[in-house]
Amino acid sequence: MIKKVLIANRGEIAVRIIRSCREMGIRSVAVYSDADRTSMHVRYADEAYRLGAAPSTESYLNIDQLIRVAKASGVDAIHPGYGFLSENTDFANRIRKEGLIFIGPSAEAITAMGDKMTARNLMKAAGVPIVPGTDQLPESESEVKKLAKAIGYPVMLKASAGGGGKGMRLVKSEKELIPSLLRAKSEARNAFGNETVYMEKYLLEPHHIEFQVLADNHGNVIHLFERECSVQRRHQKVVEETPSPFITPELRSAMAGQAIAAAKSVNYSGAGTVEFLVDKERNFYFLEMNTRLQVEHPITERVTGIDLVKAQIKVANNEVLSYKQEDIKQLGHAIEARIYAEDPNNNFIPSPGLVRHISEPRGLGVRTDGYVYEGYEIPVHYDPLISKLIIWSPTRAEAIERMKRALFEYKITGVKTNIPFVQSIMQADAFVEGNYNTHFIDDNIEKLIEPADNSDDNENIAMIMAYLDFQNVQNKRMDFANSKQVEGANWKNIGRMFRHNPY
Amino acid sequence: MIKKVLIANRGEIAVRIIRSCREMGIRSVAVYSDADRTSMHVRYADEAYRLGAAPSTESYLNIDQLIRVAKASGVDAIHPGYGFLSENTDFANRIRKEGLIFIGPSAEAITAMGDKMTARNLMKAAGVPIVPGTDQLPESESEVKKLAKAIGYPVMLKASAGGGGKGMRLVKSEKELIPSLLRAKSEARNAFGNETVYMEKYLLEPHHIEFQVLADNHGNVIHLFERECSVQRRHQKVVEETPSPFITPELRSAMAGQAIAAAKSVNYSGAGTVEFLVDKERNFYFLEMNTRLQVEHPITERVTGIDLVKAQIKVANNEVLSYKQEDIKQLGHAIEARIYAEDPNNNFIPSPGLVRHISEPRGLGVRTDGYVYEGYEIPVHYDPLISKLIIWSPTRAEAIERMKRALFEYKITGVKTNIPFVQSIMQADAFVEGNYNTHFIDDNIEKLIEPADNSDDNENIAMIMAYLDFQNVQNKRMDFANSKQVEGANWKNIGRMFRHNPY
Amino acid sequence: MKMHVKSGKSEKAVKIIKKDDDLFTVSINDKIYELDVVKVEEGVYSILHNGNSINMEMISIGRQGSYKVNTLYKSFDIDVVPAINFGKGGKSKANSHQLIKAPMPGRIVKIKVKEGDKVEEGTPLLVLSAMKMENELRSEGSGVVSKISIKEDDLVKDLQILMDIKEL
Amino acid sequence: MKMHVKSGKSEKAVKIIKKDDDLFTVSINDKIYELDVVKVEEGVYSILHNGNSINMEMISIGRQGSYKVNTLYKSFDIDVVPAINFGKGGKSKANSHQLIKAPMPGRIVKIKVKEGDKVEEGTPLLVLSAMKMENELRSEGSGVVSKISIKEDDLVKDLQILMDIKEL
Repeated sequence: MIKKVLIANRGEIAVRIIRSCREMGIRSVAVYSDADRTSMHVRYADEAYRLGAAPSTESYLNIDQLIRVAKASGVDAIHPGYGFLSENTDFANRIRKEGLIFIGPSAEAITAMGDKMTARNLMKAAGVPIVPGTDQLPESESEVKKLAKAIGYPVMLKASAGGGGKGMRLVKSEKELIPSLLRAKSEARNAFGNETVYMEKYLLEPHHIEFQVLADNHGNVIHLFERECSVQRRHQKVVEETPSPFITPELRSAMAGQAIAAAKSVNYSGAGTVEFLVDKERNFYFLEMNTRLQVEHPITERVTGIDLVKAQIKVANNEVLSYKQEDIKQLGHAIEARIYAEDPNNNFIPSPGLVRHISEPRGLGVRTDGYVYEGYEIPVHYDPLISKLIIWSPTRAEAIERMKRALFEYKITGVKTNIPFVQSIMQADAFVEGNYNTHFIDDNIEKLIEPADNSDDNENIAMIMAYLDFQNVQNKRMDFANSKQVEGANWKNIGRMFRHNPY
Repeated sequence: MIKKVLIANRGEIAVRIIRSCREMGIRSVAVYSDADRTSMHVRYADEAYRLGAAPSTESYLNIDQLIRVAKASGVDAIHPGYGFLSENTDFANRIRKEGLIFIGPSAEAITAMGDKMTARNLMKAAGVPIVPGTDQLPESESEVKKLAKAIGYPVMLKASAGGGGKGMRLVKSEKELIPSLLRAKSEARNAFGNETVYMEKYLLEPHHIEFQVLADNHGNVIHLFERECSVQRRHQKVVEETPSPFITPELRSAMAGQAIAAAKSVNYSGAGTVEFLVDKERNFYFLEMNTRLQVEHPITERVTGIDLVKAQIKVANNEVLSYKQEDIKQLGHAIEARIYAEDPNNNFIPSPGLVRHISEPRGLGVRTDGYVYEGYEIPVHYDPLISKLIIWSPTRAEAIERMKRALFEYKITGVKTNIPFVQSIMQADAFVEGNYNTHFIDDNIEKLIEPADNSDDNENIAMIMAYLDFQNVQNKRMDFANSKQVEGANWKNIGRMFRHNPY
Repeated sequence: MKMHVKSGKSEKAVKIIKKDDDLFTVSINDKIYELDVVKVEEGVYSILHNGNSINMEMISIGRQGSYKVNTLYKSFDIDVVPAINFGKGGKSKANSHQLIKAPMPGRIVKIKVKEGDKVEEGTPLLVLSAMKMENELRSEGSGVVSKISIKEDDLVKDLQILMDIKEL
Repeated sequence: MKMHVKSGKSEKAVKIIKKDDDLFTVSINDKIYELDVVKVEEGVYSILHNGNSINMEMISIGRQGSYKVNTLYKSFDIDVVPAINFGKGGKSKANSHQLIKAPMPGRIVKIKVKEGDKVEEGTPLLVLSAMKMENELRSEGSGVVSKISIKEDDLVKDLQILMDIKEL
């Protein structure tokens, strides 16, 4: 039985994992880099230990140091979260070698799913549909041309060891093929030390739809339905929802079956996600399997009622899944918006820095999973994801209205965020109609980043307010400025400006 | 169709109602007393207008002024919330006379349920079980004694126009009967101008269990299951949950049927609550019907998925209920804790004042409905309820664990709150076992207000921290104190204390 | 100046032995603590002690050196005092006064005595109302009402002095 | 002193006509506003205008009189300036400098020039990284690098001056 867990991560996911540990009576151990001593996961955990300097390589990616802390603090298990070492075979192996529990699948499953071509071949063998394409490309240029012609243009070149778009090339016609191939190989060699490249059909108007699976160590595998993740910008998801407004019940059931087959093919254990591409004719193809908790797991939790982190821990405890497939229901509709510290009006550049003021949305059907607080300085070193806003309602239409209401309530100042951008997405016709694919953001980018209409009045009032505040400071009427710090402030004075008339 | 609503209330319920209006695209009008200009409902509404001075009689109870604002701002409808004028027949009548929509039942239903004896007689006629008792007591003392004997001691004397415990007397034996009767009559006369008193059997170990009903103007009445409200202190509810851990499926079904019968007997329309007492043998008796939204309505929303405020507005729009009884499911378990600004360690005296710091719990299965914010001064004039923490989980056991986790996260400083008291309730055996009745708090009060065990270390560290802070102030090392206000604070300095060594 | 710290009835000597950036080595009486202390929000500190993550919220009340310190489920009332007071403890009782203080913020509903009135133990002095709850304050001893600092309908703060009763 | 207020390209004259407690009557150019203004949180104001409830968050940036004002979905960059500047508008261009500022807070990954180097339009100057995203900053004109204010691995703030390029 796991009694104490080290969370080898930071940010919202570390806080989220500690929450479930706390509910299970499991003691939590946080780790932190020098940039994170004041971070919420350190404050929220039962114990916290320093890893090293701010760069991830010296802290959250430092396996030796993580193991040292795990041993010293006497944990039974390590939860890797997502990102960082969550899909690192060496880490999983090392943890097990040290006699600790890795909360995740076997190292073999991680390895198999980590290499794209290996995974494709495994899926082919398991009868899971894959995007039509090739194995490792032959040396002969004419052979390559022949293969491309057979698949039909446009085609995608992909590095087998790839990730993050590196070593990927879209090829629209035969004359681009060989130059693109050479560049793809060179990129792959430089990025991954492995120039193996293969070719896939390029799908038209594809949807990114993934299935959550959950498997125990006793051969039971179930799925927890899908997540529609087609609202993406540069392969980064922005909004996810479940159920998908695009797929039919028949398609859902077929895809779910294949997701389970994919998981079984690698003897999967724990929580995992099988990603598919679905084309406009609703043909679906295996894309990859993420062998860890997914950022967008909360929408699945909301429609099924299942706490996925607790489920992971129970599997790691070697327990048998406590639900059968027929117990899992997909109730109502959930949408997640990822809140990033970035500036949508300035090419989405990151916006780390000091959070001055924050008001979180609340009330019926609203969940936030965040980690920043007033006075917190979001470090430059890590991911710009600062919060996730998860909305539920019985219907999709009401969920969108609720999301808009929650975004209206969500105020963060000090750093720029994509909150207005998400608000635009919720108002875009294609999204409201549920008629969108992975090109949605690119196709609508101008409308989405255009600031909302505002009356002249608002600008005038903003100008007046700046003037009043300026006058107030000039006249040193600071009597209201520190109302929070003053003990026993006068009843009437709280919140009153210009109590002494400066004019 | 309602397009604009005035919310004749304040505090968390006003904010909660505005949220649903916003999701429906309905414009919201807040009203405020002089004590509430900075209150959240004013900030959150689309429009806000002053009513009058701080005392409720001059503001939230001022019907003329409310109607004036309603007319001037051009609303179609008024939502009364709970408390204040929500069960005031004159207000409901006046609104309708002015051609506006009152979001609530007919004035007749309010009146009928407002007088306890009238309601008893109505229920008797409708076949709804009532607590064994009498009609208006006769003048003859010997007749009264005979009636008491027939019911069996202990008995309760109750004022027909009663409320808030006034005009109520528990009588344990015949020798107390006549003196108690005289006092009850006198109290009733002074409090309500009506000395009508009746007698009821005093139930042993009673449970307070209520049913949510929802009725439209077209004869459809459904119930949304029960709420167990037996965790009370001086008739004030502290914790509510659904489903009740006490009642059986058969009892639930029988009580639900009677709740619907009660509502039908007054041609009820909108959302209402039928309260029952259930004795230890699981006999149940009609207690009263609340003809308005209930404080604890969110737990019903959570297990049924239905937004009750939206449902009220739709009924007021004359729509037919969009769900049938068989569509309503009670899924999982929800618990609400009321967070009061009060001091459990000092006889629960109210604790209004300045909120210095607040951290709300978040994450899976957690909802808060509150209205206070950092820097807000909770006024002395109104109710001490500042927030409601609503927890959901598939099981009751997990819901309790989640509630404990959420209470751990919930930090409010500046004013005292009952958060530690609720935490004690969640740890009390009787509550955890689901084996409690309305005497629970009284029976366990000493354990419940005893502060949790703390190590010596915590006290020592608190003392050290006070010393460090004091030294820091003495040495005028205030360089960290205003980190929030300083533009572009140094990366490394944020959150760092004693950057310049004062020793 | 050597300082002592009082929490309830316990009074202890605190000394900073070493300070290295955020890391404090502190003795409290004979016990030694190594604490990693950072201020994370206004009045909120994150403390690591032997790896244990502790959050403390500090509210400065009234005079300098008086604090309410909140930690998990528990709050401490703490005073930092000059060491010279060590051992003295109790309050000066030279002048026998009974200061009537507001037990909660609220509104004065009714004043039941006037200056110069003689009162006994239990004599009702005033009624204070907050949040729909009324509290009657009574005299704890006998004496003469020497000063009334409030009038009816006044809003008063927590612990505000309302009356002074000179004991006889 | 008479003051003007600039928001983007628009510059207007603001005058307080009347003030009655929280109620301000203010003219902005020829338009008159009656506003009920209270400060509710640090830097957050609640404003009632013809009954409409408006919330504005004000962040003072850099020099006094410069604000970022956030309201529903929109933010304004506002400067309060002496009226004497009215009409002048543009910046002084006496000295032809190109100041390279950080477009975001981040870490200097690489500096690609040194002081004294000649640069052209488009010459890469440095690489700034934040949150796993790298940004290459290039010169917008030709000149000589006259000053480099940062070194590699430095953390820099938003809008911090990184280099000065003297235009030729």
